[in-house]
This record gives sequence, C-alpha cells and structure tokens, in this order.
Amino acid sequence: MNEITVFPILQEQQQQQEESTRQPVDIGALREKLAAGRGPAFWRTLDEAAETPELTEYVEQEFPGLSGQIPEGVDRRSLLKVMAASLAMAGAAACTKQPKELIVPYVRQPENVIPGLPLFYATATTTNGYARGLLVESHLNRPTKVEGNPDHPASLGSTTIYEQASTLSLYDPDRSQTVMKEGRISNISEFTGALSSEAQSIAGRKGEGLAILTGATTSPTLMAQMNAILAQWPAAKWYVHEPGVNPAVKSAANKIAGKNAFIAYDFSKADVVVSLESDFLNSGPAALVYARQFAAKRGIDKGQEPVRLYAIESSPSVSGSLADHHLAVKSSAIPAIAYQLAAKCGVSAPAAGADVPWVAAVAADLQKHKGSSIVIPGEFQPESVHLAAYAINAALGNVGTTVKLLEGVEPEGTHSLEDLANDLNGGHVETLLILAGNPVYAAPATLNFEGAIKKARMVVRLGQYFDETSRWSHWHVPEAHYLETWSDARAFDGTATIMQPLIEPLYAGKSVHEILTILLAKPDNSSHDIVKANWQAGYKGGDFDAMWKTSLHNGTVDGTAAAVIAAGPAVALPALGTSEANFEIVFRPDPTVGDGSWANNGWLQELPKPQTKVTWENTVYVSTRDAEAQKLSEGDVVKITVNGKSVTGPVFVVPGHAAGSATIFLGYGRTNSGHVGTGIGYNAYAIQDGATPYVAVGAMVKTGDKVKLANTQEMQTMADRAPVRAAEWTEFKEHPNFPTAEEPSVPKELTLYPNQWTYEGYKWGMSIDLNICTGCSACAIACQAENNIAVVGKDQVTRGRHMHWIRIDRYYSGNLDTPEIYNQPVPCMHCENAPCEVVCPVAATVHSQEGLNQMVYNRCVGTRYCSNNCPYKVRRFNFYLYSDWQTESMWGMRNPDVSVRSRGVMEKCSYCVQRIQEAKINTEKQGRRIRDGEILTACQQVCPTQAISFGDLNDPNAKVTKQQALQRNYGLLDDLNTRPRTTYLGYVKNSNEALRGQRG
Amino acid sequence: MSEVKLSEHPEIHGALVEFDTPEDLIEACEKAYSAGFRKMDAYAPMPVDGLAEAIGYKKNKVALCALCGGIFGAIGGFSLLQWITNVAYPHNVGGRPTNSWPAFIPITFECMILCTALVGVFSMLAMNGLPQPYHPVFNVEAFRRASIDKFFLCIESSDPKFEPKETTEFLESLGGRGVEIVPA
Amino acid sequence: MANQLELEDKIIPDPGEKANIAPGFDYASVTEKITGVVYLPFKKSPKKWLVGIFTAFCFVNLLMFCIWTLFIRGTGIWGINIPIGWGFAIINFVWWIGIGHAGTLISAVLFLLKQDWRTAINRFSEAMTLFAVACAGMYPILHLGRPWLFYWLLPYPNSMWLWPQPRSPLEWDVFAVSTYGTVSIVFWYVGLIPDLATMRDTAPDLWMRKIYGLASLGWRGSAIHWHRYQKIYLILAGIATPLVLSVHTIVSFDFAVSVLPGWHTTIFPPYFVAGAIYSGFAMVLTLIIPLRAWYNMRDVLTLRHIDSACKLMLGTGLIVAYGYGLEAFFAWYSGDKYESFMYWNRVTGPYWWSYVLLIMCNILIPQALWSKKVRHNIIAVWFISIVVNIGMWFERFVIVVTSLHRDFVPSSWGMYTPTKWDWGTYAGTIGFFMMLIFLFVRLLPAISIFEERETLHHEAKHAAHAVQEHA
Amino acid sequence: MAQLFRPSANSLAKIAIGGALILVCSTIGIAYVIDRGPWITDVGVAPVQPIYFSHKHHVKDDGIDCRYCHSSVENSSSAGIPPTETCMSCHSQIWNNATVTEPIRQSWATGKSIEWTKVHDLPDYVYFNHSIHIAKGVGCSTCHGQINEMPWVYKVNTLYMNWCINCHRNPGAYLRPKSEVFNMDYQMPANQASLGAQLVKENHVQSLTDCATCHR
Repeated sequence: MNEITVFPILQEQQQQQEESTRQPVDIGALREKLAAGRGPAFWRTLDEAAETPELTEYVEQEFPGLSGQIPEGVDRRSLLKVMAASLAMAGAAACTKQPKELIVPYVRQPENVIPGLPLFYATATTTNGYARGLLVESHLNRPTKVEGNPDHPASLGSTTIYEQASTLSLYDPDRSQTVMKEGRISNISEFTGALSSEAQSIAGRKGEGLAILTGATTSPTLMAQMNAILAQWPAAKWYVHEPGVNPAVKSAANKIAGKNAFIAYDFSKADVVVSLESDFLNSGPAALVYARQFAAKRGIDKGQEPVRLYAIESSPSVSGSLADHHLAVKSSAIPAIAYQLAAKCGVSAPAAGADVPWVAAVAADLQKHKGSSIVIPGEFQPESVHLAAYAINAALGNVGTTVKLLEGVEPEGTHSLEDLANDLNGGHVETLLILAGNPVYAAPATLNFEGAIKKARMVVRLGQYFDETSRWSHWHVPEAHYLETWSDARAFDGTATIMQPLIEPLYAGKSVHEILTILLAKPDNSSHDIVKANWQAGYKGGDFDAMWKTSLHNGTVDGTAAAVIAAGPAVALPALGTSEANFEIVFRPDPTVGDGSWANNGWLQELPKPQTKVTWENTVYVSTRDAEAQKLSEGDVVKITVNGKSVTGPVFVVPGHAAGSATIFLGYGRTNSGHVGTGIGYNAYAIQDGATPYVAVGAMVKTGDKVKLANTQEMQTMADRAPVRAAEWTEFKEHPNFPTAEEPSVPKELTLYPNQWTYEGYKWGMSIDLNICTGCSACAIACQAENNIAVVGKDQVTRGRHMHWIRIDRYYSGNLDTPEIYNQPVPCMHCENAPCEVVCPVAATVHSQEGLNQMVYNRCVGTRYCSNNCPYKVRRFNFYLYSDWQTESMWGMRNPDVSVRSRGVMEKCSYCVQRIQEAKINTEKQGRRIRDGEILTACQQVCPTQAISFGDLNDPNAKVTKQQALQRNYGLLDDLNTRPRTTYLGYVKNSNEALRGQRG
Repeated sequence: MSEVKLSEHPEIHGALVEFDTPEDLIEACEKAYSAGFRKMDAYAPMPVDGLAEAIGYKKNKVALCALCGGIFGAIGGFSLLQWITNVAYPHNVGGRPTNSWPAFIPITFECMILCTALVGVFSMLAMNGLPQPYHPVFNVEAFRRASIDKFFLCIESSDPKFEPKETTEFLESLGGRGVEIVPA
Repeated sequence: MANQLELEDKIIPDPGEKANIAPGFDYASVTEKITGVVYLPFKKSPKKWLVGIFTAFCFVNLLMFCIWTLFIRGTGIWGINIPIGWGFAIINFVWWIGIGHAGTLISAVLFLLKQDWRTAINRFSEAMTLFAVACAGMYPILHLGRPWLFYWLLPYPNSMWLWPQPRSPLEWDVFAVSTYGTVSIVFWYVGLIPDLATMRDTAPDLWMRKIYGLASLGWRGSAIHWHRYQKIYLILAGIATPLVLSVHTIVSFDFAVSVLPGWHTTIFPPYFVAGAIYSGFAMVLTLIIPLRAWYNMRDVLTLRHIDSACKLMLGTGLIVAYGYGLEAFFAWYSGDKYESFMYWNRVTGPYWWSYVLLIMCNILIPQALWSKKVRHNIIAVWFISIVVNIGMWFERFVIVVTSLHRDFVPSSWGMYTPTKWDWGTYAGTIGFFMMLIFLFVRLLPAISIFEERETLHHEAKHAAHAVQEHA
Repeated sequence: MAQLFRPSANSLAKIAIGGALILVCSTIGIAYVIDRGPWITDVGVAPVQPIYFSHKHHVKDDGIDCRYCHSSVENSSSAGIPPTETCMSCHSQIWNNATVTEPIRQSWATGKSIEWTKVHDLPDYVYFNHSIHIAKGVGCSTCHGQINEMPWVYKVNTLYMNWCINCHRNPGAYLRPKSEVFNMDYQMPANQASLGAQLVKENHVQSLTDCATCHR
C-alpha cells in the first residue's frame, strides 16, 4: 500500500527536486556560516561573492566583458550577456571610474584567524571506509584546497584525484539543502520527531524490522553507535554496501588469518612484483603508500636494479602502465593463471587450464627473488585468486617481509545488500535507514532494489544529493560533507584520525552520527559531542584534552596502529569452476567518477580518463582484435548484453586490452545527480548481476550508431617523434645518456642575439621523472583546484577547448596487442627562449627575472598567437566566459591568491607563482633564501610517486638541480632551442631477458 | 619688384586667353615670357610637359619636403621602439635582448613611408595654396572648360608690364580665342 | 551632350587588344563618357546595379549580426580551438589584404614602368584596394579575445606605463596595415582631385557641383600645380611600390617568424607578395568584366586591358607555383622530420582536399591563359579570375589550418571545423566590399579622366610623328 | 563661369582645417586631464563613512599606534580592519553613550558588521602585500599620506600602476629606517639618496618589476 502513497508524490517530488536545485542557495545563510569570511583579505573574493551591481560594473571596468559569455546552452543568463557586452564597450573608454566598494570587518575577530593568512587543519576523508589523512587549507574558514597529510600513514602527503575534487563537491550548488518529507520541503525538527517516535515503536519490536544500511566504514564512533543500537535492539540488522568494493578481498583475508584481518604489502622491499589484475598503485586504501614505495624501488639513479613489475590484466590499468611485462588475458582467465603460477611456485593447487608459457618465466623470476617479491591479487578478482596469491607469497617466503597480515579494522557480522533486498522483499523490513550510498542506482540490476525499497514502511535517507534513492525515500536528510562535520576513521594500518570540520554545514547537513544518536534517544548530541565522548570513553591514558588536541593537530591518534598478526591454518585452494567465458564483460568503477558518487563533480567529469583521455562519459573498452573482428572504431556504439539485460555505449579501442573481453564502467547513466552528472553515459549497474558482479558472460554487438567522444588526445602514437625517450635497464647501464644520445641538445651559443639575461637570484625549474609517472592524473586535478581552472563542459572539450594547465599525454608504442604505454605530464615548459613571448603584441606574456614565463591575464587581449607559436601547446584560452561568476556557492571555493580568468584571455601553468611569491615574502621577512622543498607546486605536492620536483636551479643541492644534472635528463623538443626549464628524465624499463620481445 | 605695382588695377585679376591644344598654349606661354611677362599662369585639363617651364617655373620643393618627412619618420619610428624596449619598460621577451633592432626594422620602414607620403602630399597642397574653392579665374564662363578640354593662359594684373589694353591686344596676337579680362 | 548611356541597348564594340581606347574619342567626349556613369539619373540605374547593391546590403546586415553575436558571446562561436588558434579570421585577413594589393601595384608599379594601359583600370583598382583593406582591417580586431581592448596595440601613454611589444609580427601588422590604408587613401584621393574638379565643372545640378567643388579643393589645373602634382604623384608611386611589397611581406611574417613547421620558412615573403598580386588582378578582372558590360564601357575598358591583366596573372601565378614547389623541396631537402611530416600531412592528411583545390585553382586551371583564345574569351577569363580568387583563399586556408592542426607534439593534434558564424562573417565582408564598389562606381569617376586625356594626347602625338616620318 | 563659392570660402576652408586639428588635440588633452584628475582617481576625495571616525583625533590627538587597529599589517597581506570589538575596548568605557559611537554599540549588540567604504581600493587582479613593504621599510605615510592629519581619510596617491612602478624601480628614493615606518610625521632627510642606498643594502631591498610580483 505504500507504493500507492509514494507514486503520486513522485511527480511532485521531481518538480520539487528540480525547483529546489534551481533555487539559488541562500547566500545569506552562506554568509552567516562564513561569518568569518568577512575579513579584509576577503575583500577580493567575498565582494565578488556579494556580487553587488557596483561590483558587476566594477568587474566590467577592470575585466571588460567578464560576464560576457558562458558556454552555449545556458539561456537564463542571456540578459547578463547583453549587459556584459554593452559594459564591455563601456570598458573600451579607457578612463573609467572605480565604483564604491565596502569593507565588512568582523564584530568579534576569532582567535588566530588573520585576514590574508591561510590556516591548515589536519583531518581525513574516507574512501571505501578507510581513512586518508589530509591537511586542508582554509582562508578565513573557507576550505579552498586539500593536501595530503605527510604524517598520515595512508597519505604521506599525497592524495588521489578524489580528495582534490572533494572541495568542489563541498560547494556544489546541487547538493540537497533541506529535509524532504515525501518530496515536500520539511525541517529537521519534524524529522527528529518522526524518527524518535519511530524509535518508540522499534523499541516495542525489540528492533524487529529495523534495517540500517551504511557504507563500508572503519569509524570507531560509528561502530560504537551501531553496536549500542544492536545491543539495545538485538533484532535490528546492520547492512553494509560499497559498490566499489569486492567482499572477496575481506573474506579471503579473514579466512587466511582466521580472524578479521587486512593484508598489507611492503613494496620498499620488493624486487619482483606480479600483479594479478591489481591496480595497487591507484586504488585501494593503501595505494598512495604502495605508489611511494614502488617509485622508490624503481629509482635507478643510485645504480640499483629497479623493481620489475609483471602485470596480468584484462585492460591496462594505471599500475599496468608501469609494468615491464604485460600479459593481456581475460579477467575470467586470471584464476587459472594464478593457480598455474601457484603450482609453479610450489603451492599445491588444483590443476587449472592449459599452461600459459609466459607464466613459467614469471615463476622462475619469482623463485629467484624469494622473500623479496610480491604477488598481489586484483581488487575485483574472486576469493580463489586472493587465496592463491597469499599461498604463493607464503611459499616464496614473502610473508613477514613484503607481505603482512594486519588486524582488520572493519566491522564484522554485517549483512550485504543482497540480504537487505531479500529481507525487504520478504517483508521483514519496516524501517530502513539508508545512511550512505545510493542503492537504488548503485545496486546490481538483479536485486531490483527500486522494487524492494518500496516494501519498507518508513525509509530514511541521509545523502548529500536528492538522488535516485531519495526519490523513493519517505524522509531525505541532507548529509554533511566530510569537511563540515566531526567524525573519525582508521587507515588501512589501523591508525585512527579524528576528522574535524573546516566549516559549518553550508546546508544544515547532518552526519551519520547525528542520525543514529536519535535512535539512541540522545537526539540533541552534536557530532562533536558524540565523537569526543566516544574517544573519551575509550581513552585509558591521563590527560584526555591534551591527547585530543595533539590528535587533532597531528591528524593521527597515537597508538592506534593495528598489530601484525600470524596467519591461521593454511587454507586449501578451492577448485575452479569452468571460469573462462567465451566473451566476457568486465565491470569496473569508472576511473574518474568511481561508483557514481562523484558523478556531479565537474572536475572529475572533465578529467581525462587515464587510459583513454575521454571525458564526460564512460566508454566500452575493447581489444584491437575484437575491434577488427567487429569493424569497430572509436565512438562506435555497441550493445552490451548480460543475461538478457543490455545497455549501449560508445567503444574505445584500447591497445593492450585482452581479446574476447569488454570492460564497461559503473558510475554513469545517473538520472538524479544534479546539473552536472545527470543523463550522461550509460548505466552499467543496469546489467550487473549480483552473482557475478565484476566479470560476467555476455555479448557485444555493433549498433551502427557513432558518437563523437570528448577526447582530449586524438593521436595515440608518438608519430616517429620522441617526446618520451625510453631504454632497457641493460642499455641504460651502458648509455646513461640515452635520451640525448641521438639528438644532442642545441649548443647554447647557437644564437644571433647575445644573451643579455642571466638569472642570478632564483632560477625556477622543474624535473619530471617519466620512469615513475603512473598517469594517475592527480596532478591535473590538484592544479585545477589550486589555480581556479574552469570547467568547460563536454561540448567545449569536444571542440578541443579543455583548460587543464598540466595534461598527461599517453603514448603507445610497439605492437597493438601488448604495447608499451608511456605517460608524460606536460605543464608549461617556461622556456628561456619562449616562442610565445616574442609574438605577443601587447607584452602580456614576458619573462621574469627568475625565468618564469609569466602570463598576465589583465594585459591579454587574446590574439592566441602565443598558443599557435607554442610548440608544446600548453596554453589554454577562454573562448567563452568559462569561469562561473554566477553561482554563489562557488565563490567560497576559489583560491583567493589566483585571479579568476575572464573571457578572451589566455592562461597557462604559472609554476604556481602564487606559492612562489608567498614563500619569497615570508623568507624575505626572515632575511633568508628559500630552502629547497619550501615551495611545492600543486602538482608536485599531490604526486603519489613524487615524479615531479621543482625548485631553484641556482641551488646546487636542490633536488631539481640534481635531477637535471642526471644523464637521462632531456628537454622536450629542445632541438628547437627553446631551452625549457621543465625537463624530463628518460623512461627505463627492466624487462626479463626470458620474456624480452614477448611484451611487445 | 612685383609688389610695387600691385595696387594699380585692383579690380582686375588679369587677362585670359583660350587655346584648343596644349601645343598652342605652350607656344603662347613662351611668347608671353619672352615678351617679358612674368606674373602669369597657364591652365590645362591635364598635365602638359614643359608648360610650367614655359611660364618660367623652375624649382619644385615637393620632393625635398617628402624626403624630410621620410627621414623624420624613420628616425622617429626607430627611436620610439628603442625607447619603448630599453627605457620605458624593459622586459625579457623570450630571452631576446632589449635592443632587438632587427625586429624593429619593419615598423621603422612603415613609419618612414607614412611620413613621406603625408608630408609630401600636404606640402604639395600647401604650396599650391589648396584648398582654395574661390579663385578669380572662375569668374570667366569659358574657363569652365579648363577642366575638360580647353587650355588657358592668364596674365595677371600684378605683373609690372600689365596694362589692360596692351596686354589684351598682345594676347589676341597669340592666336588664342576669346580673350577676356578676368575681374578680381 | 547626348548621353551615351541612353543608348544602352546598342552595345558598343570592343576596339580590340591593341587599343587603350576606342578611336574617335576627344578630350570632351571621354570626359562625358566617364562622368556619364555618375550623372546617370538614379531612376536610370541598370537593374543589375540595383539588384547587386541590394544583395550586398543584405550581406552587410549579416556581417553586423555576426559581429554583434561575436561581441556578446566571444570568439568561442567560431571553429577555432587549441591547437588551431587562428581560423577564418586570419585566413580572410590575409586573403583581403592580398586582394588589396593589385590597386596600389597597378597605379604605382605600372605607373613607374610607364604602362599606358594602366590608366583605364588604376582608379578602379585603387578603390578596390581601399575597400579590400577596409575588410581586411576588420579581422585583426574581430579575432581578438577582447576586441574592445584593441587600442592596447597602439603606442600611447597610459597609466600602466606599458607599451606594445614591437617584436611581434602582429604589432608590425598594426603599422603596416594602417600605413598601407592611409597611403592608399592619400594616393587615391590625390589621383581624384583633378577629376573632381572636372565634375565640379560638368555636374548637372548645383549641389553636386558644390560637393565636388569642395572635394576638389578648388583645383583649377594651373601649370605650376600640375608640376608639383606630378612630382608628388611620382613620389607616391615610388614609395607605394616598396610599401606594397613590405605590407604583404610583413603579413607573411605573421607566419614566417613563428616556429611552426609550414609557417617558419623564408620563401613566404616573395611568394606571399606574388600571391597577393595574383589574387589582386583576379579580383580586378572579376569586377571590371561585368561592370564594363553593365555600363557599356567596352570602348574604354578594352581587350587590351584584360589581355595584359591576364598575362600578369599568368606570370604571378607561376611565381606562386614556384613557391609551392619550393615548399615541397624544403620539406624534403631540409631533412627536418617536422617539415617533411607537415608537407606529407598537407598532401595526404585529413585536409588533402584543400590542397588539391589549391593546386587546381592556382596552378592548373590558370595555365589556360597561355592561349590567346582563352585570354580573348571574356567569359573564360571571368571564370578563371573567380577560380583564382577561390584558389588564393584556399592557399591561406592550407597555410593556417594544415600547419596548426598537427604540429610538434602528437598528443595535442586537433581538427578545425568552421562554424556558421565563420561563414557568416566571411560572406558579410564580401557583401561589405561589393556594396562599397557599387557605391563607388555610382558616385565617382571609375576611370581616371585626366589620364585618359593624357593618353589621347600622347596617341595624337604619336600619330603626328608617324606622319612626319612618312613625309 | 559663375563662382560656386564666395571669396570667404578660401579662408573658411583653411580655418576649418586648423580648427579640426585643434579640436582633436584638445579633446585628447581634456580626456587625459579628466582621466588623471580626482573625478576618476578619487585622489583627495574622502567618502562618507558610516561612523564619523577621525584618524586625526585617534592618531594625532590620542597617539594610538596604527597597529593597535590595523593589527595584521606586519604579518599579513592585509593590514586588517579592526573588528567592532577593538572599538568597544575603549568605547565601552569612554564616550560610551555618545551619539557618534552609537553605530559601534549597535554593531556590538546586533552582531552586524560596520560596513566601511573602501578608500584605498586596488583592482582584483592586483595582489598587494602590506607585511613585506613594512618589513622593507616603506612607511605608512609613503603611500597613505599623513593619515594623522585626516579627519576623514582620503587617497593621496592614485595607486595606479605607474605610481607603483615608480617606487619599485627605485625603492631607495622612498625607504626609511624600519624604526620610522609607523612615524606619520616622518620627513625624508636631505641625505635620502645615501640613506636609501644604505637601507637598500641593509634590508636586501630589490627592485621588483616583474609582472608576477603583483599579478597572478
């Protein structure tokens, strides 16, 4: 009978939802929250924020035509455009009067908040439940930029793309802003009342019929709360769903240890690594640590032999792009290969399939490196592979050295989404609390969760967006962003972090703790109280407040690291079923928007996917062979069918992809994801089978349609040029100067002009080590966050107008089936003989005394000549007014130290000049020179493998100086005598003689 | 010595005679010149070689002015650029020296051409006393064809030898047609 | 004064390739003939003229609309992107500037070379130059990201103490194009003064006479004025010749000074200049062939003129062909991988069709002009002249687009597709150009009258000499 | 033929030409003067403020140091505008019921900020940092003028780019000993040339004219 009541509501719900998203956020409220944001240093951004008529006028006079244009297709601003143009004309009349501007000081200025000086707070965010420590930059209580916390074991100072993008999500105007009751705007007290009274009846039922669904979590506080609830109501049930997590990983670990455990690897001791379709450098709770350790082992400049990586995977992953040997096999064939490898390494494994000769060589190599090798199973491989991998590691004596069993930090005894669906359908659930995730969208189609959810009498949904699930929930409560609330979480190694808010909830969002506390009959407790109380309760030591303060300050809680535990009794490898499919469909979270929770994040949508460089949609990866067989080329739409259900999507032919396999990506095809993420791409969940969620038997048929992909890199090969220069480890030992061996760089004296410019003071330069660049693209998005780079949208990307200041070029070489894959990050080269500067008629781009190639937006008239004459094509042009000057909530997000660009001006990488200037001012005040490492560019700071180094080339001890002195250092296109300040270190791979040539 | 007698016939601009071909006109001019007349002017609907010389016109200063203009333009242009790049705001542009003189040549050249042309043309107009919409010779109806197909010689009253009667007779003796007194 | 034009139905025959002007003309009748076009009462204007100017006017409105949209929304409405930062705007700029070269060339160079046949077409082609330069001059401003700040390219004292950057070829353009425009106007106006005087004295009604009278600055044909006049005219011709060469040289520097393969080449200046003259003459023919028919002026715009123009086209066309040849040669001989790839990509890459069109229009088809028959077949000449105009446009398209779209780093290669706004703006400037031409022939003597008189005079002289030698 | 124009036309024509020239020049001249004049630059124009706050009174008569209110001037890009709290620290005691100070009490009571009108206002694309200028010995009054003589504060300099550059090219001419930075009545000594040179050396003052010094 609920359906009947819910259905009519839906119509209104949609309208409501659309209206509520269309309504501009209440800037008054925002201002209240940001009361701090009224300080003087804030004049710049806040008065933009206060977009008064004077301001618009003022802006017009300073940046004529600023509000001139936004990308096509947005009509509600047409008036503004016209206004802008007329004002722009006014701007032409050189002499214009500055309008009146206001200063809005504090009434009571908070302690230690000094206008103009940013503060950094330690906190953490969670990915699939595991913590990643962060330092968040706050300008007058507005979080503007996220950095990794160097002291946090799971971050080491780096982050992935998601942490970087999270600031945009915080200020996303599409976030739900009010409590909704059956689609109508309600308020929090009404909700609290309703849930409290519901709690009464639940109590009456001893919790019977109460179902609580959370995401994967490691939060001690949340677990304490849940345990309390389960204790007071034994019949209640806790379900956990995380679409991007394969439960087999956990179950395998638990089986091996005989208890709750986590398998951690130590790459700093590994000489040979075999990846069984694992993207260990880019995904998983410890990816950043692994990347750092792996990169260190791959370092060759001290003469040690670099780690050798064998990647066995169906489609090239970020980690796979660094592999020395690459075996492209179907995902479903990997268990068999794992077993063969196990057998060859002396593990008693059931016979599995025909021998793959390649495996023998790998096994031999592993045997050579007992105790210093790692076999790492894929995140989405079945339990058998995880067990086999551990068995191999055990057999090779890696356990204890490179492989560790740690106490698990995730809760035990929780139920899965399948259980929930069954319970719902069985009518066992009356009250359903969905405290995370978006199951109506992100559940395998076979569960038909949309049907199941209607069976519950009361569905409460806590979420940041009014999305697919909210539409079917009786109550929707806006969820607080992690930067808005208190919580806690633990890293893969157990280390706990107390997550502190950087800003009051912008839209009165609630945390999961604040919902659960209602069930615990303490509805008024704030997150802060709950979290603090929980820690206080569990704290044995003396001065709690001191511990609390230091923990907050450091971003970690001492003594919380998990203990190493011994393995339980050996687990026999289960026999394999007829695993290998004739044609398999592989399901993976999208490389940028993940499981779909990031769908409304413009930065992630526009971030080129590491392998394909496609933006704004998910494609179907197919192998070159299948492409030939079906005459498929980039953009051809195919129909993917898995037991009866099918979706259509454009293909992308991926060299190095396994034949007989197609990889499709979750996270797209959202129907309720706000203005950015709705209605793009196909929804892979719609054909996902709960039984075989990650690889399924299926079919792929060409439909005949073709679409244009928003692809930022059309050319796949290096076209007989050598932007990336690579060598074998053996060659490198003989010719350490291999990158410049063929084309020696142009002699400096080869010029008509006497060089009158000597860079005596500072001399900034950058060095990028191609050998350890995984192409994860964190640098691109960190740059976007630091430098207020605009999002241009799919149409503009398709026209070749994306704005990234640093792009990651990806080249293939060798044969089509198993090619070499190279990644090359390309920022501005800051050439000493910059071709762009010479051709600018208004001196809008000139060199600084320190050799920076400065781009002066406010002087630029937009001839685009500089870009034409830039051999590296690193310049980006504002063809329209790309920067969003209209959306109020966005103003808070911008970095106040970087101009927001207007229409018609050129922009490009500035080496993060704002950071350079800040450092110079600080050191000048202290009367000293800048030390190496004191300035980190955004891309350098975020890089998980530390592939980018930046510094003063006049400082002989600077890392960058040393790197540029290396023999494998070379400048891109330096035969043009542009004398780039950004140089590269050649790529060296350490392949196995036994297999040489087989990797292509 | 012309100014001596200027005021003698204030009401008369001069005497005008009409010819059909440039050759006749030149011949007449030479006669008049040898007869001692100096203050006279010949009018033709198109440039006629030797006509100006025939009435004793020698030095033409237009070229000189144009030359000066050119020199001024070249020097001005080049020094402007040097000043901009070395004095006004010296920038490091693509590693090039502030004095990148080869790059300044095009603009220098254009400035030279521009000044040559403008100075030359304006000096021409100035020397010709143009614009001058009103001129006594227009008083003569027949003179209308001076811009179409007829050729005129006018001896002006400011000439010391000018005497209305004699001069008119003299002009008639030149074989021209329709000798007329041009009222001032 | 029986107005020739009243007998428009009676087609006046062409005196053939020897004659600059049909026999039987005297000073008066040639004056009457040429001014007659202007004095023709509006009601009597040829239908074709009315239709033509109206169509042109519609295109001018299209131009206005495109420019308005551009200013409101930004250069994003065009097909340009990164890497192809320059598209139609610069292509058309170079194309128009090229067309704008014939005028000054005909009036200056041919004047210095004492080519008497120039008189019939110099006035007209000078006008054409001005209008073409007007069209060209629009583009560098329109193509700016922030067009309202174009004055930052001019050296003027400002509160920022900033000045233009004189190493940039675009800055050179500012000076070159403005100088060229100014000098062309001056040259044209100086040439007009005596004819304006003529019209002052012949115009049918008083207000016309007053207007032309003012415009003629009171010119009265004094011998001494003529003397100075000829001197300055000679000087102008003398400086306009290097000027016309320098302007297109500098335009070619926009490309030649860059580092781009396909742009960075020393052959550009000469071959751009040749191309400019080539397209200029083509445009002159495209325009005067219909005009001389409409206004029945075959007796003053004779086969002689068309024939000579064709020969010049043939010559310059061959220089251009030589330029293309050298580009190919450089690509091979330089051994530079970027150069050779660029050329290969031009010929076989995605824009191969534009290169084929270019060769067809600029090299193959015009070879027909070797044949006298073709040169004397007015329709054929007209067709070829149009083909050459198209070809020269494609030359610029090939240079701009195919060089930019695949340069050094393969990862940032791209494609260029013009939008409706690109086409609209282009069509708009053509309309603007045509409208000015139509107005010009209606308001001013399209042929230099006093120089026609000179021609008559000289021919009379020659005749006299001939007689004497006979005796 | 009949004359088309009267003899006066000749003089008229020539006058017209001259006139046109004069007109063009004077227009440019006038425009320039206006552009540099107070109407555009606001130099010497004191805007009306929500409170009749006299720097003259507080600084000169009461001898309050700049940094008492503009507290972050030495360590931040922004000098800092005092919060109402700072005003109240005195005016809760003195003049605590005067009408002049009413807006302060209002703000204190309601928690609503006092909205001052900005006097020294740089374009948004200019990044100025107070602390470094103070640290290098640029006095307050060098840019702001003798605030201690201003009942209502007004601009004494245009704050135009050429004005900034003027000092950035030759800082020595404007520097003073660090001890004198906050001295509002400081007058440049006769030996400024030598003193400046010495200060430049001591405080390691550079002539920074790179674009990125101010524009980012």
